[in-house]
Amino acid sequence: MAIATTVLGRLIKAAITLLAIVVLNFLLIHAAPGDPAAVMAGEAGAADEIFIAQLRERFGLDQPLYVQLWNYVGNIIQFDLGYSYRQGAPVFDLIMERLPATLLLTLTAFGISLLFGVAMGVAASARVGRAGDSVITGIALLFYATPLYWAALMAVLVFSVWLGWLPGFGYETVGGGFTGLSRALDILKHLILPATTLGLFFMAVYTRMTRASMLEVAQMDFVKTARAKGLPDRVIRRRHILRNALLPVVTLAGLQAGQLVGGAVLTETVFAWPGIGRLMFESLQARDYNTLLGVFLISAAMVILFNIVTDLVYRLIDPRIGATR
Amino acid sequence: MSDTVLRIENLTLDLPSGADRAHAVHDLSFTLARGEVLCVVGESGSGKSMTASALMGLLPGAVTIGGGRAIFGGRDVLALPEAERRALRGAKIGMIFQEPMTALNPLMRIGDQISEVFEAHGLLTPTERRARALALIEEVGLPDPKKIIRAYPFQLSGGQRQRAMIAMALALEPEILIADEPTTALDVTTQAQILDLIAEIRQRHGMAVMFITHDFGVVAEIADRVIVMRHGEMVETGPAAEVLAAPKHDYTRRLLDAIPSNAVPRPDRVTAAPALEIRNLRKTYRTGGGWGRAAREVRAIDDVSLTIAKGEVLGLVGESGSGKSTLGRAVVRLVDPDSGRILVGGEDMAALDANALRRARRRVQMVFQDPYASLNPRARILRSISEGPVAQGVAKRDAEARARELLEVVGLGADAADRYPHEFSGGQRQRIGIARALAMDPDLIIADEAVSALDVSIQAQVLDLLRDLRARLGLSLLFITHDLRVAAQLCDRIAVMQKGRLVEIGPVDEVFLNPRDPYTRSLLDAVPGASWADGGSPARAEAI
Amino acid sequence: QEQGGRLDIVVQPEPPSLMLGLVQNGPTQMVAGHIYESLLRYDTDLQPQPSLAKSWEISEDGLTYTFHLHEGVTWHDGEPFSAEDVVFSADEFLRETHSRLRVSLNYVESITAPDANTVVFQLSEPFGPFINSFEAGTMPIVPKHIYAGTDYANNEMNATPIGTGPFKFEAWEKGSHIHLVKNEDYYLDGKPYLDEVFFRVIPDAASRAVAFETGEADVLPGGSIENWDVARLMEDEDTCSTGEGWEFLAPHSFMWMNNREGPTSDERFRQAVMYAMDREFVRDVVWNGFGKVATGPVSSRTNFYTDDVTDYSHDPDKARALLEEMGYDGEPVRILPLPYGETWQRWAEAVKQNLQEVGIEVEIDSADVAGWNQKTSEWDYDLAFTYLYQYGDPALGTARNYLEDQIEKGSPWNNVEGYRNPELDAKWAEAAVTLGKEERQKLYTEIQQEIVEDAPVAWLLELEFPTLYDCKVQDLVTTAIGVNDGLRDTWIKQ
Amino acid sequence: MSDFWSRFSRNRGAILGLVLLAAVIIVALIAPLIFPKGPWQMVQRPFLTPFATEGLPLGTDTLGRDVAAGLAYGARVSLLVGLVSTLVALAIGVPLGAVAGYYGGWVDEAAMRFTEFFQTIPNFALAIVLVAILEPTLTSITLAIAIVSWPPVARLVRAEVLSLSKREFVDAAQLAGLSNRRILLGQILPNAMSPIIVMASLMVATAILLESSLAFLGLGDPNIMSWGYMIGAARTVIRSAWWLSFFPGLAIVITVLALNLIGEGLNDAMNPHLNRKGRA
Ligand SMILES: Nc1ncnc2c1ncn2[C@@H]1O[C@H](COP(=O)(O)OP(=O)(O)OP(=O)(O)O)[C@@H](O)[C@H]1O
Ligand SMILES: Nc1ncnc2c1ncn2[C@@H]1O[C@H](COP(=O)(O)OP(=O)(O)OP(=O)(O)O)[C@@H](O)[C@H]1O
Ligand SMILES: [Mg+2]
Ligand SMILES: [Mg+2]
Ligand code: NI
Repeated sequence: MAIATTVLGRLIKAAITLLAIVVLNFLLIHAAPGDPAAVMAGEAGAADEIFIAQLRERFGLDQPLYVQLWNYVGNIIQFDLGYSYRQGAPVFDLIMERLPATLLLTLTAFGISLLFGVAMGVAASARVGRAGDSVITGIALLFYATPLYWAALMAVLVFSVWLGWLPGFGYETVGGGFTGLSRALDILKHLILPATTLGLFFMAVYTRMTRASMLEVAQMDFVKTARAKGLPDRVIRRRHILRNALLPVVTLAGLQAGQLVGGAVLTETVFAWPGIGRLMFESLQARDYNTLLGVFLISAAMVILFNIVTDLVYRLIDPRIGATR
Repeated sequence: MSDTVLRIENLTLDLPSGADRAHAVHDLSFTLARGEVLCVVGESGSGKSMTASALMGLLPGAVTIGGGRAIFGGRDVLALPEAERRALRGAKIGMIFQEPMTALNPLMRIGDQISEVFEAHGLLTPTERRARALALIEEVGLPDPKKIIRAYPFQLSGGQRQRAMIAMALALEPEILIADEPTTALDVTTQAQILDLIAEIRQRHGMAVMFITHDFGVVAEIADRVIVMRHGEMVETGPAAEVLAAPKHDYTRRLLDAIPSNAVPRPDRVTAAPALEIRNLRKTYRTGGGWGRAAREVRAIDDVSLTIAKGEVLGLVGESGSGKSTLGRAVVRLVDPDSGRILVGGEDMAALDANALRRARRRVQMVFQDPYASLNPRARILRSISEGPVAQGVAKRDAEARARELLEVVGLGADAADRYPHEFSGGQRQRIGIARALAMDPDLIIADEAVSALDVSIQAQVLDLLRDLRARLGLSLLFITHDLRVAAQLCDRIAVMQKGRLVEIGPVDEVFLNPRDPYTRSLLDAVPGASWADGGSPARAEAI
Repeated sequence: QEQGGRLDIVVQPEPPSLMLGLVQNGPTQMVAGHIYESLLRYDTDLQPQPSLAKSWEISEDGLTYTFHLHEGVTWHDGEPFSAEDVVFSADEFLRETHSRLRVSLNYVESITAPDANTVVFQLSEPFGPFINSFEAGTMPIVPKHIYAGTDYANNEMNATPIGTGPFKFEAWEKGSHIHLVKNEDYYLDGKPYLDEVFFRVIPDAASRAVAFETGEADVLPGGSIENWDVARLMEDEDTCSTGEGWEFLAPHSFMWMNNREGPTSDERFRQAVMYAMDREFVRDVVWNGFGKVATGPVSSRTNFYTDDVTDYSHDPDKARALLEEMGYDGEPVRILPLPYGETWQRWAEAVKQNLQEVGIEVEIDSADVAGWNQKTSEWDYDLAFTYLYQYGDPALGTARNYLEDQIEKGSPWNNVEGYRNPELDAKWAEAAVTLGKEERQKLYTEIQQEIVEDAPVAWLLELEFPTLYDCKVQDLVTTAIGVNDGLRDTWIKQ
Repeated sequence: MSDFWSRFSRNRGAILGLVLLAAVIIVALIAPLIFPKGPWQMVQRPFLTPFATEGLPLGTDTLGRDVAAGLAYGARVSLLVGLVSTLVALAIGVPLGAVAGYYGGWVDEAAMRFTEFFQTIPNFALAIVLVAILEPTLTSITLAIAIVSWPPVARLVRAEVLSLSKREFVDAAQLAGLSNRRILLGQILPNAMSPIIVMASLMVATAILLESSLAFLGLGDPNIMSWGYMIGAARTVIRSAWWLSFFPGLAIVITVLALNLIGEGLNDAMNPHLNRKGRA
């Protein structure tokens, strides 16, 4: 009950935030030089004023900005993301076509990074001050400091070109005609490189955070209590320290999972992954306003969604949250 | 002794280089007999906790065993390999810690935390563990065991948590129970209940108890034998009655002298004009409100009226959460009351605007409970003290000169002004806090638990200082405390609060000797060691 | 020729739409050029070849063009194709949507279909390059039964284009690939040979090279990878390459120089820029040896080219002397590179270095495609890189950049530099409607000589975009627009 | 202060970080002395391999420019962007967080909504859009990075101020009649400095990475030689000239690593109660 009302409250706040985002982004994007008509005229390799005027009219760009904004917001309120005149399709369809690929990539990367990150953090904290700790911390720092796109290029070079183990780009074998399980396997094969590269950075973040958090919790009084009970270190670490140490990691992870959904532009570009990060970048360059705004809106909605999910997860882990004391 | 369970021989614990001294504990030897309660007393930092940790094998990494043996069951527990030590922990030696708020895992149910003890030693099946946990919860007197077993620590009060801790320590009926200040953080009534519980359990299970405390009242209540420690060394040991009645060592004597005696002086009735008048004050806290959740309401002050005369010391007592601090903070408007009036020297504090309030503030100052937290760690003492007067318009040079003067007054020496808070001890810091309050030249000082955090010996110094200042400067004082003995020492009148209401107010002797309200009586009954102080104190005429 | 097989071609960037009648940018042409057809195709010497029209006649006076269409042609949805479709496309649809074609259509008085298989274009004046207007990107024939009387831009069928071409649209996974399949009912027996074609969308140039290396893609059309990779990939013996297929477009690169204001308004400054640039170095280093130093406004691959013009070979001293003469005061100029990848960026950097060597202060401006369009079409630049397609005839591709009546704020594909030379304008006009080949050549030679002297823009290179492909692919490039309409004849050696 | 240094210098990683960073800073400072011709000058044939040519230790790039010169000048840009964007982010985040945490109530609510708002937009995407709108110049890139990196600062400062303002020394200052502004500036913020400094050191690192990512996407300032630019420009030749992307990549790794090590060192030194056991 309490959870339901909190979620409802969050949703209402979220709606307001989203609306504000729509307006801000609308103004931002229209402040950029050039417009979709100019881009399309440019691409056509030839254009005259009739052509450009036609395009502007078709896109509704001939109207004053506030009218355009008013119309757009009006549409958004009715859950209509508008139409991409450039791509000749409703924005919602365009995004939905891409969203699954993005979710697959980012959630896998996120899962990998969280899993390995926490595991490495725990392992490092258990060996604190010894060689094992230094090795793990060193690796994490290196992952953290390596530019993502550089790692991506290297990964393609090594695993795809030199070793030929994994496909270097794309979402699945084009025209492979796979169905069912073999299709899933095929996608999985394509997923490995991009998901791992994308995950490296976050893995480093989680490793370091888990390690620090584990060490901090290990100093707490209740850990002493647990040791006084005669529990083995292993159990203490897992049951008492880890669970408490996970709380800040979960908070951060929730924030990042949401961010990831809208933000894997670099990975999607290098690996030719058909996700919405790329759609965003391409729409920006083409000044495909509606699509760009749509992507922003959807990814902001994802961020909010993930924040809510994080809160729920947090409640599961920490009984103190949401209880009336 | 024939049934000795534990024998410590020449235990030395080394501190890392750079610590304030070389050894946490030096050349300590003592024995613990079956069924006996051994109290270990001493000032903060004297090595009490380290001794206990060494026995449990839970020393912090920086502290190492420098030598000595601890014979338990024929073996030296200090030399055992980790696995065997672990087998002892919980099973043969149980331990309770000081801080009930943090000593339990906040994310685990109480029942699981108790069952875990059996699991750690590979005993019983899960269902049996649960049944035993339930029985233990019942045994330590927790209400509604079925509910408690499923509760999380945050749903329990401090006393209840401490009981849960005891249940854990008792689970495997250890031969030795080590209790490291298990009642220090609790209020008097709860403290008394826990002490009773430990005594009762000791009798029922016949275990040996090593009880660490710095409170001689507690010692008098439960100890069979006493060890007095100082700077890591044992300075005196013997049967409790003997040590309390006829301390041999100088240090012990000083510790005992520092304890406020229960003698209640008959104060001069003060009749001067009121320095502070509180009329029908109310304050209700509402928290957790918002989307769909019912707000929780706490009536922290419920229709309280009282006055303090010029030059009078009014003690405000009551158990934890009764609203004492809220009242004190409302007077200085750190808390905004819901209704009622606060008149300081006849001026209504609540009616002032921000600027007028800033000016009026100098008339009422506060000395805070925690000497560490109440000083800005990044500011020199001089700045901390002179900042207020400067803000009130005093010339900087004058304010600083006065600050140095005041440091002399509180017995610190003017050169303290140029140092940082972390370079002082707790007691010294508390004096600085008093100097800061005095610097504003107030009519009234509110001292909220101003001595609670201090060691008994330092506590005595600060109380002396306050008494002295009142005599010299004619200050009025609202003295908030939960320690009735301290209150008895200093105050002219006593006000007793319960659940936000003022249940009794009157001259200190009347309230203590003839409490009218049943709540006041129960508070007085709960004071540990009351009977000992009653019999042993030289000033027994007016004792409670 | 062998039947069957599949071909994977890289396309970049992803086309916004495949409806060739509405969108004519490069990627759209490359994909949709196999779905839609026009009346003619052009061989690599720019000679017209049959396509939907199996034969044609031009009247002596150059005013009447009669096309005889193939019989038995059907649209991909099964509807029969007829001359009515051609009339509808050229006279109604494209007049409204195709700005480049409008230039040619201005000379057309009427378009009629005397019978189902004949179309007649009646011109008002003889327009020399008119015969070059029947390529798929210039005059795509669209189905009348789908578009007549509808709002063309919002027609639902735009998403599933219907043409008469050798391949049919099958599927489009946005962000991944476009899938075309063989048109079994194609009107030429046995063609096409391929079963299916995948156009692969790979946004990063390095990844595109990798795709080719790993065999994911069989064809890298010109310009889809950076030049450095071209040389590297060509070392492989299974990799074939061709520079052909660009004759019709003949991309011709130059820098617009703002003739209206600033130092660039001075002819001597512009000539100094020409002398200052080391175009051979750029060709060899930045373009890896591909391309040819441009001598003037007309590409050597285009009709009516002449090299008998002022020679602007690299000569910093001459440049310095010219600057001295004009009294250049060191006012900085901005260079706007073309936002089409690293090559262009490097090129701008190299030019910047060249200009700095002769004492010109330079700053590189930056903009993405939209920003570039905005800046050039609003004339907010000093020097701006660009390249224009020549479409086989100076009247179609070249003239628009130099005519005074082509000065038009708002579009990047006209006289952006603001060059005004009324005398020449008259010559351009005359040359366009002159009938004889020699007469035209004479006029165009004069035009070229004079313009090169004025240096209204800084000509750079005749770009060459070699197309790389797996050697098993045969007959990939057979026409003057190469991969854009050539797959009809392509087959794979098994 | 002295104990801070002794704690900091006991951390070997932190010292290593300090040394590395100092090296990078020195190179950045003296770049014009070692390479007076600047990074853009085409000095030799393109694609000279490293360690092969006299005077060109790291070889030449696609246009025959000295890679070593590029690295040295790139250090200036990377450090500048990192530093300035962090300062700007602090200038936005610290006051906002401080005011929100100290005054609470609707001020807090409004400030946090505002912060949340910026956190809801995926930040790399926002940075891209901002740079595209403002057009890539050193200023716009720095600004865009600052704009996407301040929200965590605001949150951190708010949390710190919130907990510090519950401390009794703040009550004491209030009783002394100090104005809110003076309490906030003179009492609370100085005590919140250490976590802010630690965070700032990590932000500089992140900003350097962000700048290079933007440059990789072609959103760099074309007049300025930066490491990100070098990698972006060299990625197309990564196969034939690995060193062109390797050295700037390494430079980024080293700098970010150094900043991180320093950040961790600061963290340890400023939070003594978090000191690792076994290291003391
Ligand atoms: N983790 C630690 N690392 C280093 N020194 C420590 C540590 N814990 C305690 N000490 C030192 O060991 C000595 C003994 O401390 P101990 O905790 O035993 O005192 P105590 O008598 O229990 O005091 P209190 O009454 O304040 O609990 C002190 O000098 C203290 O500073
Ligand atoms: N800021 C606050 N918000 C909500 N409730 C509060 C707040 N401060 C105090 N309370 C509640 O008000 C009641 C009175 O608290 P107060 O601090 O005045 O008690 P106290 O008598 O000083 O106790 P102690 O002896 O433990 O210091 C308690 O129930 C407490 O939980
Ligand atoms: Mg202790
Ligand atoms: Mg209190
Ligand atoms: Ni210091």
